[in-house]
Amino acid sequence: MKYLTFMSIGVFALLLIYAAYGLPYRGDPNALVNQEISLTGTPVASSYYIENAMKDANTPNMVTTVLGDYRAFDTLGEEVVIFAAGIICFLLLNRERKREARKQ
Amino acid sequence: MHWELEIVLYIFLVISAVVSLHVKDLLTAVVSLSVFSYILAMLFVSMGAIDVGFTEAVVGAGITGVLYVVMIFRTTRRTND
Amino acid sequence: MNLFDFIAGHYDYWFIIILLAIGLYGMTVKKNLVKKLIGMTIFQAAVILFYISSAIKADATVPIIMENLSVDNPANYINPLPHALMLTAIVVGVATVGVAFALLILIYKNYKTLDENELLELMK
Amino acid sequence: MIEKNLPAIIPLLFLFASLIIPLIGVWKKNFAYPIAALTALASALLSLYGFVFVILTGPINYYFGGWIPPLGIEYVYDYLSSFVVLVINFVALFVIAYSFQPVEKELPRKQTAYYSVVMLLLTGFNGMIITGDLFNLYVFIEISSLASYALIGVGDKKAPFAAFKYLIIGTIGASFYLLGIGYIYFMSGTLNMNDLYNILPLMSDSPTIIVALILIVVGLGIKMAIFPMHGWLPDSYTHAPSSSSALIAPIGTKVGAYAMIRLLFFVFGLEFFSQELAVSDLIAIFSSAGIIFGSVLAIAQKEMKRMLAYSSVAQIGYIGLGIGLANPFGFIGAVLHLLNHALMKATLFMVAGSIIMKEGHSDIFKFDDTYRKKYPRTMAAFTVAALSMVGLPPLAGFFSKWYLALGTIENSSWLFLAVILISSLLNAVYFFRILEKVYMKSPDELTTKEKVKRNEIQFSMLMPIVVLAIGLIVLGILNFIIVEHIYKMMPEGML
Amino acid sequence: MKHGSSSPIILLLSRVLSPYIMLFGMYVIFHGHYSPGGGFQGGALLASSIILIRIAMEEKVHQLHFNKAYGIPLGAVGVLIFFGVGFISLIMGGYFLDYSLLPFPGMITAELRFYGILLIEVGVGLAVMTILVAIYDNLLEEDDDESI
Repeated sequence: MKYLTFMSIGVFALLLIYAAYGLPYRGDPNALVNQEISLTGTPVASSYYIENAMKDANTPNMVTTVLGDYRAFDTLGEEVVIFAAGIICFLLLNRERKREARKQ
Repeated sequence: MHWELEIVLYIFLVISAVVSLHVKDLLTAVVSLSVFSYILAMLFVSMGAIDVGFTEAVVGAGITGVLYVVMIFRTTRRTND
Repeated sequence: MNLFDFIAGHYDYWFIIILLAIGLYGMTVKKNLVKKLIGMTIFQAAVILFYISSAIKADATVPIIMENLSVDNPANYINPLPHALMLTAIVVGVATVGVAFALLILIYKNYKTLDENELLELMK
Repeated sequence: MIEKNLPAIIPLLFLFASLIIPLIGVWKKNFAYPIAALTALASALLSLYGFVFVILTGPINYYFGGWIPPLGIEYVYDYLSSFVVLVINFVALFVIAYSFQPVEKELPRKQTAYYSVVMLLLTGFNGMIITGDLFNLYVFIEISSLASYALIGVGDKKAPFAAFKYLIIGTIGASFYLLGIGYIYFMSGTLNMNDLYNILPLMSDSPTIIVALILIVVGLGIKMAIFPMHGWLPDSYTHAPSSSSALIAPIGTKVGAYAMIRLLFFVFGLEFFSQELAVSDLIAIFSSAGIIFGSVLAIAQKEMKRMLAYSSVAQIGYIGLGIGLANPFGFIGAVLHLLNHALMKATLFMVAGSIIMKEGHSDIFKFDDTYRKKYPRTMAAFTVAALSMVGLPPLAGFFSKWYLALGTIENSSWLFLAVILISSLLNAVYFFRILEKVYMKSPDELTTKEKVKRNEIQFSMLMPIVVLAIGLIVLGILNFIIVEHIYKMMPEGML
Repeated sequence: MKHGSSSPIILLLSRVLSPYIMLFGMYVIFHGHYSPGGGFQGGALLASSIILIRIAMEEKVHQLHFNKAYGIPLGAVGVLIFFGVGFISLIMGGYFLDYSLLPFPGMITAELRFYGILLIEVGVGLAVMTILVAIYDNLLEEDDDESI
């Protein structure tokens, strides 16, 4: 069983090494992510963000603009995740025993 | 960019990850994990992701470390592997 | 394809694979539940590192607009989208770890141990 | 205005309820259940309205923040997603209606947090179904997963460990998925599903995309519990409180299956995953192995909830088989089984929960013929669901298996046909042993001679069970209407 | 940790440090448009200042600082601020979270977006601060079953 686990980790690593053959080199400015239009002619999001973040939201920090405006719904999801963590800890660990003890 | 610096940081990152998985005391493991997070934050900053580095430093090395310690305080620091 | 260029061109990617393998090893092979959690943290950190290291652009600067660098040429600034995505991923990681802590405390309260083998023994 | 905003309103309604419940819970503890039930009712009605609206006028696309798709996040409310939303929300409505008394009994003084987490779970599921953006799908996967870890973890003494195992495995799955979309993003530069559907065929020979496909299939396969990745499922469903296992078992894996269908058919495209790569064959082989494995292990169980959990592994295999066949009949079978299995499993788990609540156990060997006197209606509903599970013709479960069988014949893969037939037999074995204990004794040899008092469960618990059982019969008879609509849901170029 | 530390140096130092961390957290939230930072980082800093007091002081003292009964409800309020900003623009006839339709008078679209982002950052900061403190509190929740 243990060897099976090690083998699957090895297969996973080999798979990722195989994936490297298609990846663009580190910092390659000609990669598709860094172009202005994609292969089918739609705009590439990141270049649009760099060019228009200041015009659209008056904010120099592009990450804030992406986080707060272009992809704000992801940020709402992130908020919900952290809220979920809080209420889950409350659900799992809180016993609400103190009030009962006071009543007795 | 600063590839010499980054390679040193990467090597320390791997070492701290191995150490935190290998030590027999959970409290030491948590401290080593905080070191891991802090080196990770430095790597992020050297790669130009200042926001992510900031977050990782505050959350990974700060809050998560405290929560780990609280959890070990409530349970046990003994481990067999 | 030149092998040296291939290895040097992806040099941080190899470290990320090592970290992913270490994390996976911690999650699957280690028997202590806290060690599993540490492995999970390392695995998630490695995924985040993959995004950030793939986002960099040669000769570009941090994604905060400076006055003497024009925004009309996107090659001047690093791609901000993966940074925003990874902020979300870090938060998700913290939330997962918080929930895991709550579960660990419950497990310890019920069985007084955090070792997987001992737990399986006790549950029979 | 409500039509335009429909895709956003359905998940946000649940989110709003989950925020309001703890706020009101500060001074009124009893309001949690009414708010949750009203929200479930409202969103079920909204999704019914949305389904009819989509059928009449066509798909709705929703752009968050007003940004056009490759820039912002897009929600897609088309034939397939509106159908799955309808199924999920109606099953959730019935389970929430059922869960008032079990929650009060099993989790006293925790209702406020419990219903808030339930609402978060449904937020996550609805978001996962409607979203049209890969990273947004990840965020909603995490919301729903966190909520389901918690709902499992509040169960009996062994539940936290089961939930922790699920947390580790589920996080591996979600991280694999995140890694996969990372590869896709850095190859193509976009995260939008429609955009990727056009771009990916242009780069389908890249090794990176192939690895990304494998990682995504493994990641979502863990969420969906396809055979080798099913390890978390039996323990979690067994030890969870009965109301949450009745909620998670029918819905959770189905949403994972839906996400798999959405990504394979509508992002990677049919040719890529079924012809250029053998991924579809692999999925089919593993799924059919899972069908046999789950059914055999279900026979070996003696506790009803655990048996149902292993039967879930088998039934997920049917959906996976339908995806792996990658032909129109397989697609119909998968979508139809998604509907049928959600209904059947909800009924069966609710029956199991009721028996646990009344008798204090769910050990199959302790079942006897007094049950048919004590709970006549519950056992009748159980019989209908079990027969549907086995696949008796007028009931709903038959038709999904029928279309799957047609799909295997079309691909002329006789092995899979044999698997479907054998598994029906195995299903019959493990359900008939309960039915035999309850029904198959003549009045002379009853174990208890004295009159057993009728002790039916309360109306609020009985009503959802009976309605779902009737629904199984109605769906079986009217299934041709649904199949006609499923033809509309198929990706272009499939027929 | 429940009973706090008895060393006066730790008490004094944590009481001195905590307000400055809090101030820095506020700065990070409100200056996130111009420098690295934003709601999440600032909220985490605020939470760490409160947790610092929680670690150093006794329970009676740190409950005066931030009562743990408020943790979850205030977190819900924080998410509701975010949700409400999105919902206002939905009511105004646009898409959810479309800040250009926020009803602030006399502003051009870019300014509206600027203030919309600021509003949601405040919501994020509030939610993250309270929820992280609530997680800390709940992890330390003593179990009365064993002591009786």
